[in-house]
Amino acid sequence: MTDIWINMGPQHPMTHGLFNLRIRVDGETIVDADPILGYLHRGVEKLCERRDYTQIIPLMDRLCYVSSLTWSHAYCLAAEEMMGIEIPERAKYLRVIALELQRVASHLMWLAAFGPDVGLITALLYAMREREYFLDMLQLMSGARMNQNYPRIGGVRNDIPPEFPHKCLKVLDYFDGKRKLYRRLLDDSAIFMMRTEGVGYLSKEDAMNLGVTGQTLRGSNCPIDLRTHDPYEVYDELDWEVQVAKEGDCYSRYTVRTNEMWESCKIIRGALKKMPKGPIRVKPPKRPKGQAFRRTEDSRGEALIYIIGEGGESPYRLKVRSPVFANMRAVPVILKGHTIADLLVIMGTIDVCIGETDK
Amino acid sequence: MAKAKRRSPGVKGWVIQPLRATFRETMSALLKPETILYPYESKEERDELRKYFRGQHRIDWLKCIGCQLCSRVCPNDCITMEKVKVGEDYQEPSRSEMDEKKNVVLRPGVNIGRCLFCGNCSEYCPTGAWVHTSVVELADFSRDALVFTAEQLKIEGKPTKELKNRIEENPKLDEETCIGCKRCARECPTRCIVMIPGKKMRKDKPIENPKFDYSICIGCGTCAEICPSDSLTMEEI
Amino acid sequence: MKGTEVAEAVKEKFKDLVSDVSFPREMVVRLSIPRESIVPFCRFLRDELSCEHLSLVTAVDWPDNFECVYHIASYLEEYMVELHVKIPKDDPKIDSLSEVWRGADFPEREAYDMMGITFVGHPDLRRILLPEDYLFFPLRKDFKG
Amino acid sequence: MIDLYGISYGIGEWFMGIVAVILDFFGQWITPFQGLADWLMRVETLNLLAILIEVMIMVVFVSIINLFIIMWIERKMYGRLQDRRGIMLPLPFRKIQKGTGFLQNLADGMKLIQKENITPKNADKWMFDIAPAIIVTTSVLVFVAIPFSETFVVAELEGGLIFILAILAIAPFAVLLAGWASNNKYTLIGGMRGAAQMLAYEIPLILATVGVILLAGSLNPVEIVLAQQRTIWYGIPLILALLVFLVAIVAELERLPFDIPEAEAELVEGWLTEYSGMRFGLVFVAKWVRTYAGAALITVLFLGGWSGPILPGEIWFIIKSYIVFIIIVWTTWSLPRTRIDQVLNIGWKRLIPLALLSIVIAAVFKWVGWF
Repeated sequence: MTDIWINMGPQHPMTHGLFNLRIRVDGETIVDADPILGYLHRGVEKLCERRDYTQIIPLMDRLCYVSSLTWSHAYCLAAEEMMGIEIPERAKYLRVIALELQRVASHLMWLAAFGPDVGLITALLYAMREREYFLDMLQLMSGARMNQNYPRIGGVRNDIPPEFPHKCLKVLDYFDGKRKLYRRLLDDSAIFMMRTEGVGYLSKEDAMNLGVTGQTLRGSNCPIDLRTHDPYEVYDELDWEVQVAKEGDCYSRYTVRTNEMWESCKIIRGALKKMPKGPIRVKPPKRPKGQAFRRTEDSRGEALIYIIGEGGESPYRLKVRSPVFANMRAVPVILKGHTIADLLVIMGTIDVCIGETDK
Repeated sequence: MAKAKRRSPGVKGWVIQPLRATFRETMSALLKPETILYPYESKEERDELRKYFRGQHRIDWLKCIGCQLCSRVCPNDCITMEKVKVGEDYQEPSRSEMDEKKNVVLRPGVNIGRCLFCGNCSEYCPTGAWVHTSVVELADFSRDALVFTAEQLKIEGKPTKELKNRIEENPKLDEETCIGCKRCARECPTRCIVMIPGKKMRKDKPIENPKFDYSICIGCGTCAEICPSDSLTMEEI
Repeated sequence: MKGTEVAEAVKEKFKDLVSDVSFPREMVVRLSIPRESIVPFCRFLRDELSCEHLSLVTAVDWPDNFECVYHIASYLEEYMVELHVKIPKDDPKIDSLSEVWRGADFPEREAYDMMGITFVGHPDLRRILLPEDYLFFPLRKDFKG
Repeated sequence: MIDLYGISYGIGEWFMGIVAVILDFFGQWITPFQGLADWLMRVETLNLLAILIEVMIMVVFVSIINLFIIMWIERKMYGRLQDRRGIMLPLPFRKIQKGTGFLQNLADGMKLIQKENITPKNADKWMFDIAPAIIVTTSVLVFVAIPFSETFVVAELEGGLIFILAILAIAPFAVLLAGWASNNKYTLIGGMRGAAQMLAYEIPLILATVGVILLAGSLNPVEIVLAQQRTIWYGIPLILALLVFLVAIVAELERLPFDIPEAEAELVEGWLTEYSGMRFGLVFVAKWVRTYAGAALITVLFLGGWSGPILPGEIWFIIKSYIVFIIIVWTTWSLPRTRIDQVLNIGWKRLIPLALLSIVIAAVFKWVGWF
């Protein structure tokens, strides 16, 4: 068979979102790949130049609908840096709890998408079931299930209801109880290991040079988690560990992601225990001037928001660094030499979210 | 390629372990599946959570002062202010409404079709008139049915005198350009403006300048917007 | 290594080329260099100062010139360099960094797509988010819907 | 036990008797009708009629009653397996949408019939149309030789097992045909994969049955079951062959974990991508028929067919085959999908040696004289 180009997308079960991965195949082996992005481009950066600082927060939520809170938080963090304000201690803890709940929910959504990728539709239903409980907790916290609009420049929107800690711990206990299920269903399954082990190898040097971040980088034996590397909020005060795997294949990325969920549960428990009382919000200055950037560990990698204010109602320029956009550069490198069936597993472990990629 | 020593799934991993996992779930699901029959059944735990949900809005007409702040902070411009006629017991509307048409107040209506339920309206409301209910079943067959008028969103609670300036801005006067037209004092929803004679003279009479009572100003910016000579600017407290 | 030490190391090597040095945070150094020396400068950062990670390439449209802002991070030493490069409006060209960091590929394509800055030496400079036949550069300030 | 042939013959005789009486009545005036009536009542004619009725009963039983039951079992079961409720379509005109969902498959079929049958512009039209027909006919044809009991069988062939395996082996050709004729990259890859996989698994499938044939000393499925009744279910001594056969039949049926020809995540719907409407529905249904055929085959070869106490043989057969079917469904929804090269590895490198080993074991048993 001669080489043929196949369009995997924009409407294809492999693409979790709207993008087109053109692959050139020789038989079943991928020779070349070219991701074509932009089907979901909404011009977020341009929209930000027309909106005032408060109205950008719900807009940032919509960058990634699976992990929306991390994005609005990244924006708030950058804006606070630019305005030079320090938020109260309790707000920091609240943010950490919300962020970690969101991270677990996002990872569960990834697991739900990854299951069908390797052909296990049952995992989708199980992961979605667990995710509902975490969305419940986010709803209890902020009032909305998906686009929470919870962080504010200078704090958070509202305090948690009094029954929150109790209910949250209940959910975490429930989730811990399900750990065995996932281990049996995925980690202990020989076919799952066959599909993921040794597939999609990315070396540490390549990963760093390609600008890959997040779980993909940590799966390649590079223990960079911005929560400890460039600490924000109160992550350095809590007791948890950065998850790393050495091999750089799909199974490493899978283990990093799943272990991060349990680590996040640990962070939430610690934060609930240590959370002080006090105010949750300070007043941000109006019409700030200056420029700042902050990077945070998004659910998928390094999110960097670079914001320039020129003393107006709205920022002069706001730039979003999307982790998946950068990771997408590594896709052709990883894919080379693999088969079409491996493509799914590789794209699955990279955890594509087109909302943030196309901005 | 780096081949590390990993825990091998072994013979059990071929089918037994996954089958065990799913078997347990099947057994627990046989009697009580996780899913519910949505319109007929509901889960108690979820129902408890719904009281914190940011669903459809309701506006407490007795608390609302018609300041239009909600429509100003709304990211999607889905709030429109409507003039409605009300009874005597309503909190006083702004002076301009009182002068021209008796008992006419401004109350917000919401186009749910554009609303993104961000909650900015209830957050910035100076009197807490905006309330979120847990109603989420708002889908309809036509777009017109999604436009809720002020009357449809009306509830009547307790009136309040408490005002909070959540915008954290106050108007500031440039006396040089003020022409003393009194429009700001008329339009102010909280009546925090009184007109006092200023320094500048016109036809041997002092021009009346606005004086602000910042303790009850809510920073809505109506005065700055309405000013014909642009002599009012909103400044941070 | 702190931001100040990085600034000293850079100044020692590039002397007058480095200007506007400031430190927004302890571990962050902000500086600007002329656009001709971008590639040797970045190669120095990568090889000598262990800046393995190019995080972001931003193009900013200032009233009288364009500006490219590079956020470069070091994984080993935990510091970041924010590099400002001014580009004149009538000749929006700059050397591409894709040979220093392969990860610069996509952000540079995006900067070209949105702001119309040509990256000389880029292996595959096409539009990335917008359609191939799009006529405008939408993030420029003179672009009106 | 139900004597399928006897019943069919009885129905035919009764029906033809009525016809013959009527013809005889008219024969008073039109003499040739008397000869026709005589011909109709002859044994040969009645035999032919009985066979036709037999086939019809089998088709109705297998492809309507049985099919609906197994589809319902599968969909309901994997619903519960995934912590869902599964299909819930109620009987028509019920107000509350809560029921067992037994008619859901019928509703789906009716929906598919209403859909347009789209043929791609550049497809090879004849082959494109013929491929589903081949798959459906071969799937139903398997049941000609499968005995539900000693007498409930359409054709008791001496080489029945060979016939079944041969019929099952036609499907890869149709899959390749469908994939190629659709003129689509996904279907082409799917068809190629399907052909490669089915060829690979045909061999262990046949080799696994050799042990059974050795022990039973016959290729006739009825004889095989009778031999098992005399000695022991062959699933017990030939457990290895049973496992190989189970794995091979799952691969043959294109079910997870071996559903790579139509891996929906990578190849959209594999070789089925271009099919729509009832053509798709037929192929879809044929897969269930084939799955049931696989379960029935395992029952016949390894689980003693219709043998069992108290209940009639047909009931036992159906119970056993449903249990096998449930096990297949259970594995289907608990395992991830394998890759094409791994599938072929398992087929060629693992299953064939194991199948050969099982033949050796069977030969030893035979040699020792236990069977």
